[in-house]
Amino acid sequence: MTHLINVEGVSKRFSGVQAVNGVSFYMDEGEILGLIGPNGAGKTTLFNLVSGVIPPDEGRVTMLGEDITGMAPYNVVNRGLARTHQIVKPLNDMTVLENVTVGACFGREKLQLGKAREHALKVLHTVGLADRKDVLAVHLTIAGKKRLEVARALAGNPRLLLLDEVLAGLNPTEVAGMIEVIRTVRKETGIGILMIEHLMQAVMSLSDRVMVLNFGELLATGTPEEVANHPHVVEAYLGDPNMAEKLMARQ
Amino acid sequence: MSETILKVEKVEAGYGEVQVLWGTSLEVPGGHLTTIVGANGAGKTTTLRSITGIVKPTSGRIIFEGEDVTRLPTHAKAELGLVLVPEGRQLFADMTVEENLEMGAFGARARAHYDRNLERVCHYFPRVKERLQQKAGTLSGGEQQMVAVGRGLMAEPKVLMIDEMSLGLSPLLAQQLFQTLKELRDDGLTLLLVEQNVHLALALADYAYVLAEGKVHLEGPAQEVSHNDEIRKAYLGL
Amino acid sequence: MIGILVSVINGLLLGSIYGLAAIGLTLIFGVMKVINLAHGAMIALGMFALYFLATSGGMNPYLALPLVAIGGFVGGVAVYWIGVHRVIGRAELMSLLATFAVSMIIIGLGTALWSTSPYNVQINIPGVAIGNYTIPGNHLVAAVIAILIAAALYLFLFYTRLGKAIRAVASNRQAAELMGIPSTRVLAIAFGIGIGIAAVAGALIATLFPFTILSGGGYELKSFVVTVLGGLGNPAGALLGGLLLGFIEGVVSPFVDVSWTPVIEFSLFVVILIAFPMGLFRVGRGK
Amino acid sequence: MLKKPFFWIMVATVIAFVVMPIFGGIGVRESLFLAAVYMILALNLNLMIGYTGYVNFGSIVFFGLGGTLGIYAITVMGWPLWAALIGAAVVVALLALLLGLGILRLRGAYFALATIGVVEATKSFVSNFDPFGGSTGMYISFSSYKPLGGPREALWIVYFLVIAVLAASLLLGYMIKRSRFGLGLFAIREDEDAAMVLGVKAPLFKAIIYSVSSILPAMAGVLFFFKNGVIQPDQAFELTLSIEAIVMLMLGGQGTVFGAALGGFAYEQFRGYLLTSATFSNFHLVIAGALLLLIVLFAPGGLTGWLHERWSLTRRVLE
Amino acid sequence: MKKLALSLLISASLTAPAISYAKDIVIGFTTSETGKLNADSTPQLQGFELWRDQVNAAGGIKVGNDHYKVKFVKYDDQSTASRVQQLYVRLVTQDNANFLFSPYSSGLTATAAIISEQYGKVMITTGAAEGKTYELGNQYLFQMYTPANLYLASALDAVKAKDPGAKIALIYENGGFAKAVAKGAKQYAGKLGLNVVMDEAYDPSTTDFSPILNKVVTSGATVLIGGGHFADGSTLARQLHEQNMKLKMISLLVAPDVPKFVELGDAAYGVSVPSQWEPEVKFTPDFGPTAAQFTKEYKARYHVTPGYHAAGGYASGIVLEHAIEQAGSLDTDKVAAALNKMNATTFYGNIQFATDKSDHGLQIGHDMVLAQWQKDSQGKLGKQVVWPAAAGTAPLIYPISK
Repeated sequence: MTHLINVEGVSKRFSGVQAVNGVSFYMDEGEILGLIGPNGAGKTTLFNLVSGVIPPDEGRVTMLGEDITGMAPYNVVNRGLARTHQIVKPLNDMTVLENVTVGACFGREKLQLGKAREHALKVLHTVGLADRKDVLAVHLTIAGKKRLEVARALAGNPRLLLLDEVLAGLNPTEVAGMIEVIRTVRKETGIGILMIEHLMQAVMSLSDRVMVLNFGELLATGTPEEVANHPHVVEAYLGDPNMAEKLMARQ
Repeated sequence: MSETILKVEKVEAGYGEVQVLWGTSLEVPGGHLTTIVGANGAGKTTTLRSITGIVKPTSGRIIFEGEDVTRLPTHAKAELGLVLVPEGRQLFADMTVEENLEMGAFGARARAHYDRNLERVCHYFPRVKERLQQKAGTLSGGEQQMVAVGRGLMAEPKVLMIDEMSLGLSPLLAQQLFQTLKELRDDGLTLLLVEQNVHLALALADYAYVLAEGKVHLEGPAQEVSHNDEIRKAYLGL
Repeated sequence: MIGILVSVINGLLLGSIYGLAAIGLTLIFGVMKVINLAHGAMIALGMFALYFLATSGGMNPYLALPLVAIGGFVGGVAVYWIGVHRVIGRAELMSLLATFAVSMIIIGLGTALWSTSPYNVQINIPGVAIGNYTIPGNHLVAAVIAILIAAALYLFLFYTRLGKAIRAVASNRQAAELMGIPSTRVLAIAFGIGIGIAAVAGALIATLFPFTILSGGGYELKSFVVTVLGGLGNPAGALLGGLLLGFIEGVVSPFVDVSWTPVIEFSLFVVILIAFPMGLFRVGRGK
Repeated sequence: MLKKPFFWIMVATVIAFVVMPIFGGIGVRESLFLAAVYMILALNLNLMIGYTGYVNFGSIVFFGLGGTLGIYAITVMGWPLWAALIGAAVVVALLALLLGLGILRLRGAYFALATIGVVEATKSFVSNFDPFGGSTGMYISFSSYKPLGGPREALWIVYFLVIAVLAASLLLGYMIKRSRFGLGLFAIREDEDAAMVLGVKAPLFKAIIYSVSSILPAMAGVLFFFKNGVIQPDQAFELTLSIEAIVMLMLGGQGTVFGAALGGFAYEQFRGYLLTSATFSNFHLVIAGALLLLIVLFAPGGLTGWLHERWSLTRRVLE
Repeated sequence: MKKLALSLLISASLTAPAISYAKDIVIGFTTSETGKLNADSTPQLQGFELWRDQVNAAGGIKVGNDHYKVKFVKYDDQSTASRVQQLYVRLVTQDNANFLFSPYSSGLTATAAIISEQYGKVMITTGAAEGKTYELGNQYLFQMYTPANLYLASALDAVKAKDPGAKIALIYENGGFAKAVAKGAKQYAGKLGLNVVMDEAYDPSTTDFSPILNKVVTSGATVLIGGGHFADGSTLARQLHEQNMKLKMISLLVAPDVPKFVELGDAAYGVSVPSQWEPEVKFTPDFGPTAAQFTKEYKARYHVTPGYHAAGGYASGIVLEHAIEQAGSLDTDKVAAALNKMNATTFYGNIQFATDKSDHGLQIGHDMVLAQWQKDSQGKLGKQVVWPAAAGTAPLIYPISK
């Protein structure tokens, strides 16, 4: 069966550090896959490998059967894979609408400028930024910039959306808003969403499946429940509740 | 509780037009280990940056040993003994470990105790001692973190602030480093810790602040905080 | 055959001076990511400083070099505070234009004061004869001094507290500040040192060739080439880059018309920049 | 486009350039000729610096190479002026495209340095290349002006052609800014990595804009040196003029068509005034340098940026 | 600043004579007050100014019954061509110049020349030897210098006479003027049957000549001729000395004629220069001062011995003055006609302009001399005219003995 995306054994080393080590997974359309793991576990690197920002040392990435391994990011985008950045990258000196129009113009559908602008407006409504469309991106709050990241990625009508910590740093109201956005997107477009997230509540409630990365390796994959109760996951990521006691005991 | 050495009073700060801290206040007692916990983006790192002056507070005051140091440049605060081990280690990658330690002791006060402090660092971190002549950039993540803490110690700190020490370290290494921090505290050093590994941080700390949306949400003895279910829920999502 | 050998020796001698001139540029870039377009003007000022010390002041030109260096340092610190400090960390266009503006001001003043006619510093040192060829004595002395200064800088950067502080600021300004290093002052000092070296390089060049206020421009361009050969921001690489450039000039010139040398040099420059943006040498840097 | 006020501002500018010398006389024409050439350089450089964020220190190479090739076509191959204009523009654009694919892999200061290298390499190559007259350059016989009605009439024709190139530069800058392509360029300027992740084919876009930004300066080069009567490599590839073009852009404000045009015009007038003024002529370089320093340190947005800060309306009107 | 003070002083001293002028004659030109040609351009400007002040002090130029005061309008061309045309047009249209002088250097003059043609103004060109400009069909250009292709003729004549078997190295700046000179010299050497063993240009920005000098040694050349302008020429001479080159003759363009050349000391000794004019030449002028008078007055004012750039500047003035007086009018065509007819001797030598359509305005009357830096009995360096031998003030030292 051809998956929306199929990642087979990708690895990447950075000057001696094995950032990602032989990771394999797949996703199908309409699925939300959560990616969790401690800071420095290689989640963002994995995103970069999949989205073509950096080529993997080993392994293969196919999208709907087509090999996109090591393809330039813009070509990956053209095939329908869009992403956001953990550290937001707004096009600062351009308005919110222009930012999103870029996504619409150069995404999978390559809309002409006029159409792209219309589409961008629609997406801005979806993410709740429509009233700020003429504001320069640099002037948005952090929450606004996160929404902008999502909007830009969505504007290209992707088949697969990679969300890198879009909830981090948002206050509870904003988190709720963003979760709503993600739900809407899935319902309306039925695309696949791969999301890196620390906020467990959100991950657990949104994801169909969750995978856990630790030290560049896949630690576990499964339903949210399975993962949350997986002992290794608890130790590596959620933290070993007993470790503190162990620490105290040693002295 | 012993005498307060560092006081943060209603500090507001941020980056450009984005305000992160909305009137954060906290107190660091001398000779104790204080920790700040909270979600990503809650303003923990920004608090440390405001204290050290990397971020200039737009209002509020930083009081260190009774003096208002809010407007002092970062390096002057380091000279006074307000030393931060920054997130991501930030070593001088092209310089040797020894040179990194030497740079830690740049200030006149620190230089006076150079030999003693070097010995201390080597004592706490035998691994660092083995690597003195190696380029800092070539060390492993754990070793780099040791050098970063060691470099901070070289500065003869009165308050040593450490930002996200366990980031990207294996649980075992993290544990070892925390053990070292505990020893340092027991030797009388004042520590202020920002940590994602809440369990460890709270287990180790004497006093804890929980930060959310740029404000202190809750504070209290670490033990109490760590047993507060509300905190567990808000921070861990469990 | 001897001709080629002599040509190469000549090239290497001059190359050491290219290297010294480039060290000032690359040091400044390495520490504060500023490409100093006033570099040539500073070299030219060094030439004139030597001229006035040696000719009007009656000093031995070589003994005047320390004074030129000190003058260059002071001038460099002043230029830093006037023109460079505010553009540190901003888009590179800003620092390029700020330093270019400084260059315009210096060249303009220099032209008004000294016109653009050549000046000469007379030095009589017997040369070394190799067959029918002679290697001029002042070239030998200048090359030795250039290498000594480069070595002194190396020792300074690697074995003194201030030197290490400069490297620390270059490596990570914020961390340096956190360790109590007054980074702004260190930047000003590093800029001053860079300019001081440029001025001394200018002064050494003045002992070799007649010069005008515009003469620095050519050495600025050569410094760019050298810097790229040695790796932008890498002072140790700059000396090697300079020697390599001198070597290339020396090796190439017997075989093609010398007017083609710049074509070769600058084409090489562009190609190396594209192929090896970090330079050809990895000396003195980590990893 | 016809509804936009800025379009009509451009039309009015061009009309003014056409009409003013007809009434003002030849002196006015000469002053406007150089101003127009500077404006062309600044406007096209703006496509690289203002739109794409790549600091091209060597934009003069297009001007010089265009001039060299065009004058070669006219004097050696006997082409008429119009053919030389087109021929030079096409060849320069192709060369720029190839070169762009190479050097635009570099970013920031590295790119800026590479463009300086390109100017110097080209200059010394042309100086040694005998078919182009080597360092002696190429001289245009008065007979070459005959087809245009003699040297005197030729000057008017050349002037109007330069204005046409200026008009084209204004229009090009405006249309690119309003286009999908331009949007992609702006995205590259703001954050190239983000732009690529949004689907902008950055390497291609950059090479294309580098090439496009070479066409009109190449034509201006042909016209300038055709009028000049002689082309010599050290005049044609003057690095200083390249840097001055950046200064013009800074003066007017980068990123806007209006700023580039205004900067080119204002700079020419200002330098011309300093140069011919009895009081300042000795220190014109110093004064120009000091002014530049002040702009960089205190008004990096240039004149347009200054206007925008005060009246947000100008942001909408002045593109 | 010094310049400013000097000119104030001069203008103050010149206000004295109370001659009433009917009108001004305006002569416009640009000069390289800044940029790389400044050193070469300045003596030429001084020549112009000396002439102007003398003419005005003597009552101005007489046209019919009117006396006209000479007025200069000059601008800085920054040694670059970009503004030359604009400035010359301004001179013609806004400053109402009646006549034009050229800028310094062949390149800038070629650029300016086109304006003289387009606006129908007579332009006396000086400091611009390149010949091509005169083949383009100009009507109003008149060249004061012997054209570039003949620059080194006297030097080669001297070699031919002294040492026909000499091996000659032709080493020159890769620039318009020097290249034209070298091309002409090579042809002329061929005609004389001399042996040119090396022919190579160097980049104008060259400061280190050792690569090329090593090649000269390798080639076995005994005579070196070439050079370019002052900066490169003086550097070349200095390195020839420092590298202890054993050459029998060194002849360089321009540089050795500039008074500052003496600063090179021993490096200057024996170096010869093809010169448009030397203070020692003895022509009997049809009009204007003698060489001795000119030299004396120039020295009194500028405290240096004039070289040929200065003389060329001054001569441009008296030639124009003479033509205007002959024409009895300021009308361009009448003055041009007077210049076309001119065949006269001045302190600067014979002056005659080609009148053919193909090379109108080219200087055909003037001959160059060869001057050499020699030491007098006290060992003091000075320039002597050494060729043609008949006009010489001293014999050519050949080979140079150091």
